Amino acid sequence: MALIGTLAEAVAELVHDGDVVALEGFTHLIPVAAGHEVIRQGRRDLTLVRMTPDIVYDQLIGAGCARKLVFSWGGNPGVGSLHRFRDAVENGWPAPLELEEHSHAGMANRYVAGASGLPFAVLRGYTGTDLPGVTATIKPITCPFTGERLTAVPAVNPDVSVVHAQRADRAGNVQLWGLLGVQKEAVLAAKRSLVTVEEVVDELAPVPGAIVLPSWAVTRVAEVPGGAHPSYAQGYSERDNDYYAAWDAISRDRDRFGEWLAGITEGVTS
Amino acid sequence: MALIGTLAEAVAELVHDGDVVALEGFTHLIPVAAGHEVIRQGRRDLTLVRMTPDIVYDQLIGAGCARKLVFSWGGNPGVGSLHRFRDAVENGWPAPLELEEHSHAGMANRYVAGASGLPFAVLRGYTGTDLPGVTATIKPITCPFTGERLTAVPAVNPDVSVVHAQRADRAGNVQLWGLLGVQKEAVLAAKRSLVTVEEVVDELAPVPGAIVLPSWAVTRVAEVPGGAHPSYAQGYSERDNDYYAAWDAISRDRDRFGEWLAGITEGVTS
Amino acid sequence: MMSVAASRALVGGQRVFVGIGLPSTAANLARRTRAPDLVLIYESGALGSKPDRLPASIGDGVLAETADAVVSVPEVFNYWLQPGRVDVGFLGAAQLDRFGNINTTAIGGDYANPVVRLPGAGGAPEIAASCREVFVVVRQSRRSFVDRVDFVTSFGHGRGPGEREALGLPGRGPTLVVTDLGELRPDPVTRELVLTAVHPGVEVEQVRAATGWDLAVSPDLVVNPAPTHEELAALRALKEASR
Amino acid sequence: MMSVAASRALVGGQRVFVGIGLPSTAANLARRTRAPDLVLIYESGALGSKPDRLPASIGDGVLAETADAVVSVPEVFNYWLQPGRVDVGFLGAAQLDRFGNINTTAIGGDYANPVVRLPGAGGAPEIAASCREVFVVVRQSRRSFVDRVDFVTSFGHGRGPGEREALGLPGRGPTLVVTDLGELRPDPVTRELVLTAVHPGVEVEQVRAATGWDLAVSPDLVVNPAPTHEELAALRALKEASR
Repeated sequence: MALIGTLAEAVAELVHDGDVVALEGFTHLIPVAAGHEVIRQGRRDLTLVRMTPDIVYDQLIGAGCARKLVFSWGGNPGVGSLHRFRDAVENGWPAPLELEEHSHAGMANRYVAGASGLPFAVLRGYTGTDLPGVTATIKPITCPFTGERLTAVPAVNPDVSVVHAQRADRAGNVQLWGLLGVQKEAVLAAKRSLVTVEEVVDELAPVPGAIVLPSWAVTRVAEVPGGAHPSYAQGYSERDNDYYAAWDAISRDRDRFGEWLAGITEGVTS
Repeated sequence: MALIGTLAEAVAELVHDGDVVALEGFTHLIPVAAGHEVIRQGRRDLTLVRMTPDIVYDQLIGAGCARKLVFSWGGNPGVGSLHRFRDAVENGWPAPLELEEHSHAGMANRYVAGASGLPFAVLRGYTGTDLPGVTATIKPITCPFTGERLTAVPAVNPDVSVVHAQRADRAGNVQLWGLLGVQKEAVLAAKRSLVTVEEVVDELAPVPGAIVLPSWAVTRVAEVPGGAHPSYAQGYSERDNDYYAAWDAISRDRDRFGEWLAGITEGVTS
Repeated sequence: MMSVAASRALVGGQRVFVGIGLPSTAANLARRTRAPDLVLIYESGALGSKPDRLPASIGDGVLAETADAVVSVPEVFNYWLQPGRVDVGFLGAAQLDRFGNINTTAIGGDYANPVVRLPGAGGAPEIAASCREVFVVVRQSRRSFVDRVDFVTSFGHGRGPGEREALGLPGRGPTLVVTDLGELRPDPVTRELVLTAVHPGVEVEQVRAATGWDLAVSPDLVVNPAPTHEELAALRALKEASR
Repeated sequence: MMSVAASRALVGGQRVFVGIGLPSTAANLARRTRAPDLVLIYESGALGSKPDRLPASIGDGVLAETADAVVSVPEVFNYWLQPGRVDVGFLGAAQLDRFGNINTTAIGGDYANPVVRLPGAGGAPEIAASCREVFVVVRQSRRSFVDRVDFVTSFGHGRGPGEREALGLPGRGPTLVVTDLGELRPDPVTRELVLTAVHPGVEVEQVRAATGWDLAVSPDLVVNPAPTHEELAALRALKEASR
């Protein structure tokens, strides 16, 4: 059964130096507040996993939390580059960043395999591209019935997955709706999981399009209203497009980023 | 875009002698009326696919429509045996029935592979059982990353899949809810598909737990209220448990079955 | 008595993968009596169902209506059963052997020409493989309790110790068999099923006579307590609500 | 003009897998003008979205709220893209070569130490493989239009004819490249991109100067008609609703 507590407790208990950590949320419901708490607690040497590393991963990378990034698309959606990510890859600042690079289809299937208790997944993917040449976790596999050659990718099983959802009940059952991304798979693939929610309610009234993660499939729940900002939680908040645009200037400059980081670690800004 | 028309037209157009035909619905939403129409139109040499062949497959088998059965559990749920199925297997009456026998996990994954455009699926399954010895479509496969041995099953891609749903709109978008079974996978795995629905409505009001099959993923829709009887359509009808119990006596006896069959082909009973 | 005894094996908070019939009766009875936090999982895709009556089938509407979550059949097998998220798998059997292997496929003759064709595997092979442990509920007779099943539909302990481990099966396999006469458990060393309990009024010889192999009896054999008033009342209430 | 030209390539009823930015603008413009039955599919899991404004990202809430169905990200790739259910994949590019191969990974240096690190693959490699055909929308310059991309993120026509077939790729690959200057299509025989249209007021020499290889010009070169009042009004309305 999921324990309900504070974000700080949950991150302290679940996220350790050197862990493989996935924060998921496909543009919608990104667990940004939890990412900031990881920065605040000064975690190091993390292998960060995420299909679409965007602002919160730019922040984690710039803050020096990450040793490695496993991903399929790293950018500021609708704006441009992630400059802290680029600075790490292009200049090794603040630390070199090892990359394990996939496509969306490959990453999604890696989570599916992880959630399914399988060591690998099969897809039609990467054919003809240069990705298999730079990523060791892409291999060919042959269909035992037709002889056809396809692609295999290994399961991803994070030490801890973090997602944001609209609601949980007091027993720790989690409900989310709108664009679902790969959140269910990320939670089920992980050894431990944390779900931040907009609110904890007495009862989860059914919502069209909603899925429920049973309490016994989640390790910890923390109530963090607005915990997805600058992304959004359908039914609770709107995407803060201005923040995404403003991040570009902060991210471009190491000093300005340093000021932002000082604010975060002192708990002033978000 | 799905064509909306009568059940008789749809079956005549979509189901041909010799086809691989799947009627799916996991206890809930079984497309029984469509099965009766296949009997009425006298189709022969069908390879019938279904995870849980129950009364409607007993009827199709007894009527001599089937050459082969691909399945994972064949019984009268909560009652006992399917006697027409047993008569075909044990005595070759009215015709011998070839079996391709799987487990639920295997069949479900065969549909998933079919829906995904993959030639096979991987699972942890069948280990230690006698099933791989009697079923050619179960083979070992080795993980290219860990060397672990798992099980592969080939995709199932029916010529036509038939399912029952609660509603469609006038554009042919289909909405179903409650126990979802493997219906989405069965429709997406098939070359052609028929969805019988309780009603065609102007607009599909959202329902918690509902999924929608877009019109362009369905070949034909037919309005058949009560088309799942004696199974049920959540929100429309209750399961007719008495019918399941009564089927036992009809099914046990070739003559009584013959009377039932005459009623069906004359369009008198259902 | 069989469903009462089976219900007693379930403890609060366990996740139980429930087949229809006796397993469902026992699991629902347990949830109504000593294990209200039991999580019932049905292969039809209902996770955490809380039916107020006995479902007539694993696809009964009451399962979806009272569930914490309803998922597709592929998902229940792939995301919930296969990774080992379920504590107890609750299975029936047409034929069971001294090592807890289960046959629900065919009896007599050979596979292509059986004397009796049974329903087949359903979810059982993977339930028996992936749940942490398996409870089997089955009526005991010389015909159903055999030295060796005609067909291994679901793997128990094979022909003895080490076989599950060699096959890489994650779960512990059948750890308890509840019958209308008593309870059997695998010997920790040989993995052979041994009589560990009899229901009130049942003699050991009666059980041995209903067993198709030379049944060993545990030195710690117990006589099960009779169903309590509470158990009988809860069972009656469940059955009446199902009319 | 680029989004107007791209929108004209879409015809009614087609299923279009839409990336964000220019492809989304073009697809939404087409749906508002000559192809109202266009089915827009976003990799965020929205099938059949009918946004009334330009989504700010592929995960914009308006996509889910107006969709026929919302599915998970694994499902959109596995059940909807991979089996070839999508007619047109609409992609952008940072670098594009004479055979329509796309680079969105890294420019200059080598992979481990690039001069410019780009966002990466996203959904593009499988969109380029599985859609029946692919339209690329990209601003044209000597820097972006190169003889050979530094990194093949998404496979176009390789180094010429027969390569897609040899790799077993089901789709036809890039059949149209729309730029701010005109349109390029692969030569049916050599698969090399050839200039087939220029936008009004653009000279062929201007396009050749913005191309990093010796660009061939189709004998059937056309000058695209200027955007109509209807197109411009629809584009303005979309953009205004997005403020």
